Amino acid sequence: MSIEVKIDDHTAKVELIKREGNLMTVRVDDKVYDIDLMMVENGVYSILSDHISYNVELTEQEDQKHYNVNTLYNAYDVEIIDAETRYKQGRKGDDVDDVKRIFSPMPGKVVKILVEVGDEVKAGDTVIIVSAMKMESEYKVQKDRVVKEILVKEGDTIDGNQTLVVVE
Amino acid sequence: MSIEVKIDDHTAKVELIKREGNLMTVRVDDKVYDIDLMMVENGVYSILSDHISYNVELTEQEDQKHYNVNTLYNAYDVEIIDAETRYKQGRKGDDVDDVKRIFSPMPGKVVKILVEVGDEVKAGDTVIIVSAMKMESEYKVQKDRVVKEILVKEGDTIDGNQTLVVVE
Amino acid sequence: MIKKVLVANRGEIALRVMRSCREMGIKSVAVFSEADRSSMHVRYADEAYFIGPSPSNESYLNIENIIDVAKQSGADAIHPGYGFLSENAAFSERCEKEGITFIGPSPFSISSMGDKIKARTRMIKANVPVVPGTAEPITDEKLAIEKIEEIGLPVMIKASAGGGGKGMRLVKKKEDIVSAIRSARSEAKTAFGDEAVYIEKYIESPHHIEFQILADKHGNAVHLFERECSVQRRHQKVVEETPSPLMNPEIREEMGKYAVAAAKAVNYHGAGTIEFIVDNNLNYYFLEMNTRLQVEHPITERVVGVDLVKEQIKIAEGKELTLKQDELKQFGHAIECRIYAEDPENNFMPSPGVIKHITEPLGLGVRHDGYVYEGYEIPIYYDPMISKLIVWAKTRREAIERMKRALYAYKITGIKTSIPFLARIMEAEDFITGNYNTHFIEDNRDFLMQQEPCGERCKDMAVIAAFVHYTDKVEKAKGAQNGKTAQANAWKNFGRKKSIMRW
Amino acid sequence: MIKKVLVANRGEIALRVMRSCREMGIKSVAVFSEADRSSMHVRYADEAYFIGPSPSNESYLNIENIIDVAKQSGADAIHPGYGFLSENAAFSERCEKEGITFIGPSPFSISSMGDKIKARTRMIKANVPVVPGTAEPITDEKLAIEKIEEIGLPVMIKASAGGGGKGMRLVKKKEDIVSAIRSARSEAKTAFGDEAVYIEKYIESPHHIEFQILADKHGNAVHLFERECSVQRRHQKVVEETPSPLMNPEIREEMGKYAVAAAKAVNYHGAGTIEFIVDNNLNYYFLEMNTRLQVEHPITERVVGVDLVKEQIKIAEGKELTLKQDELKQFGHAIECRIYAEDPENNFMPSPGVIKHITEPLGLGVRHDGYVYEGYEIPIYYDPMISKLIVWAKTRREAIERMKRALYAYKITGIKTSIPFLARIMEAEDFITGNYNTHFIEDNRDFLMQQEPCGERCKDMAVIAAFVHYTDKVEKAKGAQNGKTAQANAWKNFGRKKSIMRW
Repeated sequence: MSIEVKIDDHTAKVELIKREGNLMTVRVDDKVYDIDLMMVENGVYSILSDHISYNVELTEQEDQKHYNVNTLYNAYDVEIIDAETRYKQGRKGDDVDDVKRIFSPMPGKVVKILVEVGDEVKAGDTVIIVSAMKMESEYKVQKDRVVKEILVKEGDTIDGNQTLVVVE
Repeated sequence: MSIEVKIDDHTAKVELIKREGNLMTVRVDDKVYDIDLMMVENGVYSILSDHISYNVELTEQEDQKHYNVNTLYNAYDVEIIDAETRYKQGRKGDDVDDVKRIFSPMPGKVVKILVEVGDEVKAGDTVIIVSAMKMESEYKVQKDRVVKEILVKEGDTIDGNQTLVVVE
Repeated sequence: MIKKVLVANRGEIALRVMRSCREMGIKSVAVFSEADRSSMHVRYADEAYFIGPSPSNESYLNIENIIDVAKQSGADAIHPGYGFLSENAAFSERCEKEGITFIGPSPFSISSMGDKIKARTRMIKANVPVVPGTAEPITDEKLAIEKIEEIGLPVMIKASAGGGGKGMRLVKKKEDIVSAIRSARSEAKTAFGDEAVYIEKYIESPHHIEFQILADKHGNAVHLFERECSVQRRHQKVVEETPSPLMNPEIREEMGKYAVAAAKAVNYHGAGTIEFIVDNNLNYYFLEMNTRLQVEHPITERVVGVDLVKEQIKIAEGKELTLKQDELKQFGHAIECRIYAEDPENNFMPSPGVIKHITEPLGLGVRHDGYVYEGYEIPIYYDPMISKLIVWAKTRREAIERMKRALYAYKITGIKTSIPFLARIMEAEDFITGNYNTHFIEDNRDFLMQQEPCGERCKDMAVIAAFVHYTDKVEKAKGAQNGKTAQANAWKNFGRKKSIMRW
Repeated sequence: MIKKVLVANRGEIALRVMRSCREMGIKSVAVFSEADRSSMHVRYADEAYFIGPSPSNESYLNIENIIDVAKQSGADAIHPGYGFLSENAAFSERCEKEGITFIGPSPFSISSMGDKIKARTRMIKANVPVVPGTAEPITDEKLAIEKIEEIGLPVMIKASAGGGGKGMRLVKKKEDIVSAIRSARSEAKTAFGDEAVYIEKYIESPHHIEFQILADKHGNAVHLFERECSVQRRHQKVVEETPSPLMNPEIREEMGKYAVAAAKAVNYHGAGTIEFIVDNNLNYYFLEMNTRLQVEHPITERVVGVDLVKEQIKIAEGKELTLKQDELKQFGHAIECRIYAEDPENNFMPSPGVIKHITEPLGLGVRHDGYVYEGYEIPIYYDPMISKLIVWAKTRREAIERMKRALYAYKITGIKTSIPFLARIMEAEDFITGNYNTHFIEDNRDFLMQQEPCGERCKDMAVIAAFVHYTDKVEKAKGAQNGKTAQANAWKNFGRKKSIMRW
């Protein structure tokens, strides 16, 4: 059984050929690795490949298919592409476009909301200002839009990636 | 609702009088404490009582009723006495007596078994020798006994508190 | 004798102060805001008191609440740490009035050094070299032009009331003088309601070098040598080291003497720092004085062998300094890296959140001053500094190697940190040769932002780890449904197995 | 130049060696037994190789397997750490034969110092003071009695082939001499098949003081001063410090010279330790030489400012020592505590198991050399040492206070540790005054075994924590059944809450 795993912009076909406890043979695209892989701490893997010692730390996203993966000095976004994901990708056109959803990538506090529901905003207009750790960030619309819904109010504490404002 | 909690040899009656999030009023025997209690790490509690800062670390036993509780320099064995425990205590006389069960309090390896099933052993005779971390410990019977069952063999790796030999 | 110290701060500096208190047998009292109930300083202290909502102006900056706690807890002294109320003359004065020992300088010293123009005037009087420029605010344009011709171009025009780069103009050519003065004045007026500006010589390749001083209440003062703080990003120090690779013994002695003179000029007592701006030719000028402990104080502690917080406490108790200038020596080399919760790849955006996993660097020559732990959520309200990593070695070269080794072993997941960026600094040619000034980060931007290549196999290992993690999870879920044990149980079971086949 | 080092060890010492390798740009190769796949040294190394089953004689003591890995990995040198193969002359010789640099002394040096009687003879030749006694094994009873009368009572009769206290007799009275010799000889015969015994003066209040030496392959050797190791339990060192509170500068210089002479007497190269037994009047006698790194080497590193592993590697590379005796100085005071997985309340039984939670001490003057992490299971096959905690301060008194502070902050749950016992040592009057010898632990048993009183309220807090933990769990289980949210959700949610009521 092979699964597609997306790392940055590349999608790799990954297949488990053999496994005996922590010893396994895995194919990634056309390369075959004999590895000794062990989860030594929660989300932390020690991998020996040709005796080279790798430490890989995973942080799982809520959907259990997206991971932040840290190697020594690099951080990757990794996504598991299973049937469900492929199905969703197939009908992506119907989904809410990311550009229509204003969010902050990090948790913080809403400092100011500059629009009201129904407002017409121009490309580049700031919609909302969020502060986190002494720094304020302005979030703008990329195209001319109409404000559809405002899901937070000034002073609210928000999570990273939480939708703040929906525009159309 | 009050619960009995046994710490070392003393059994205390503990009752939650009031609770609002991490702020609570708890009665222990006849003392009433207003405390601010929070689990800050898994099994680690920070407690403020009259503004004094306590750090208490719990390790849960498998039955979820026995805990090892560490305060600053002290370690306590704490047991929750609920209905089930009381019931068991009531009929303790019928249970297998501890003295009839030979076990090692710590994990290790069986070095030597000095008896066979059916052997009659005298009080003070060594039944089994277990090693852990460069140190060997001999386990003896306290009274004259007959070996009923031997549950391990030499070379076996054993867990702490695992029954090794049953005598009668 | 001080018996109980209220630490009016949070995070790593609160812990650092409490550690020294504990060693001295002094009880420590923590104060905490709503966001900080689970913070380590609350857990480490002997006592802890709630002082208000999360925003610092309602808690850590709330003088009334802090004084209340000091009285309620019976604390006989307050240590302000750095930031928050540490350079607030009113707070120092209030403590004095309430009969609580403020572990820091007098209100007079704080306010004398707080106003830049006043401080400059005092330094000139005390014969401490200052950046050539005007000592008084200038309102007359003609006078300003005369003054600039006297100082020589390039110059910097700065707002008297200023700060944060507002009302500041760099003038390189003669023909730009008038327009620069006018625009600086108008910007100053808008920003601060005060159009007064002053003029300073502009230093082309500036080094930021500061001297640590200690002064007691009996007129004794010593300096503990310099710290090189030129690795800065947006005027924020990123890496500090001592000794400065730029320094030589003669200049060090001169600057040290001026640093002591500067402190004495404001009747200073406590620990303080005299910041100098130094050019490539080792011309040095007084810049300002920080009337508190600095974030980078540990590198001095390591190289000189002094616990600065203990010295602060002993000075506050009225004891005489036991340190003698001629007995103080620098031994070896120390470097500090500030570890921030920020994303270097994303314009250094702060990255608060929950610490999922942390591995701290250990071993020879490594000091780690931190406060976070696994499961701790870094609040969004405060400074994103997670910890200070300090290394010492006999030579500068070895110290750099040791810092690289420590950064290699330092792992934090759940949030982004500046660790990879700091590791790059340790590999930058200009840093390694010690040939850098405050433009270092800007000048080396491309190199510093470049990623360490992970290599194809390393990247595949990331893919495989995610793959195995995911499939084990799916298997386990299936196994649970079917009542079968999942193959995924390799986790922690290996130790129990009798034998494991190996290639 | 060494490019890749195989570290033939595990645990904290393997990591400690690898850290120095990393700083020197040398690749490190780990070897691991079955029980150690998840050990930190495997994770920290650049490469890792499996070498056999868990028992050390099948893995870490298996010379063939280790040499195989060295060849396979292309390692050009092997560092043995301490314990295991570190004092095995055959291993040193084998490395030599295979063209692999052994980072340690020559087979000749190891075997010369390995045999106690041979070593003693050599020391007498080199004019190093040894405990008065017989240089040759004694088989003649009459000669023995003569010798004892010459040396003066009390004396110790020891088996020549001996060790572990077998064939050892203390003689205090003249009338016991004959019977003691006879029983020692008969016991020696039974235990070792060799009835030869020798006689040594018995030191009444013995101090164990050792000197660190470094010697290169060009005949240069220096000592790095002493370590006081008299805090012992069953001949195992528990706490070490430097400088020794017993020492004075004259004796230090004398002993240092003898330590260097001892090393030169066996053509020593590498790092080594000369152990002396010292009485209350500062009479000192050569005891033995450890031809390897010691567990307690970090206190010397801290006070002298030298990385001993790096020195070992440079010596092995054939470099000349750059350290000069007259440039070496002791600065400040360092103490090491060995943290063991053992239960002090239960006769120091080893306590292997899974580390549930760990908080490491941080801050000024603290060095921590460990290898365990949360979730790690300490195997049952090896030494139960978890880590070494080393503190430094300007004075001995401050170092003790700092060690107390560090032990206070060091928390490990899941297993029992020696931390509370070590904290008691730091509070023992005899230790604080520096007035102790190897009988210290025995003499202070009652004090050391006494528990720090937790107090009634503190005990009630333990009860309450267990109570809340249990009831929250029950509530949560009920909540899950009823589809209600349990009140237990205080965990981690506080940060999200808008306001929390407070008394």
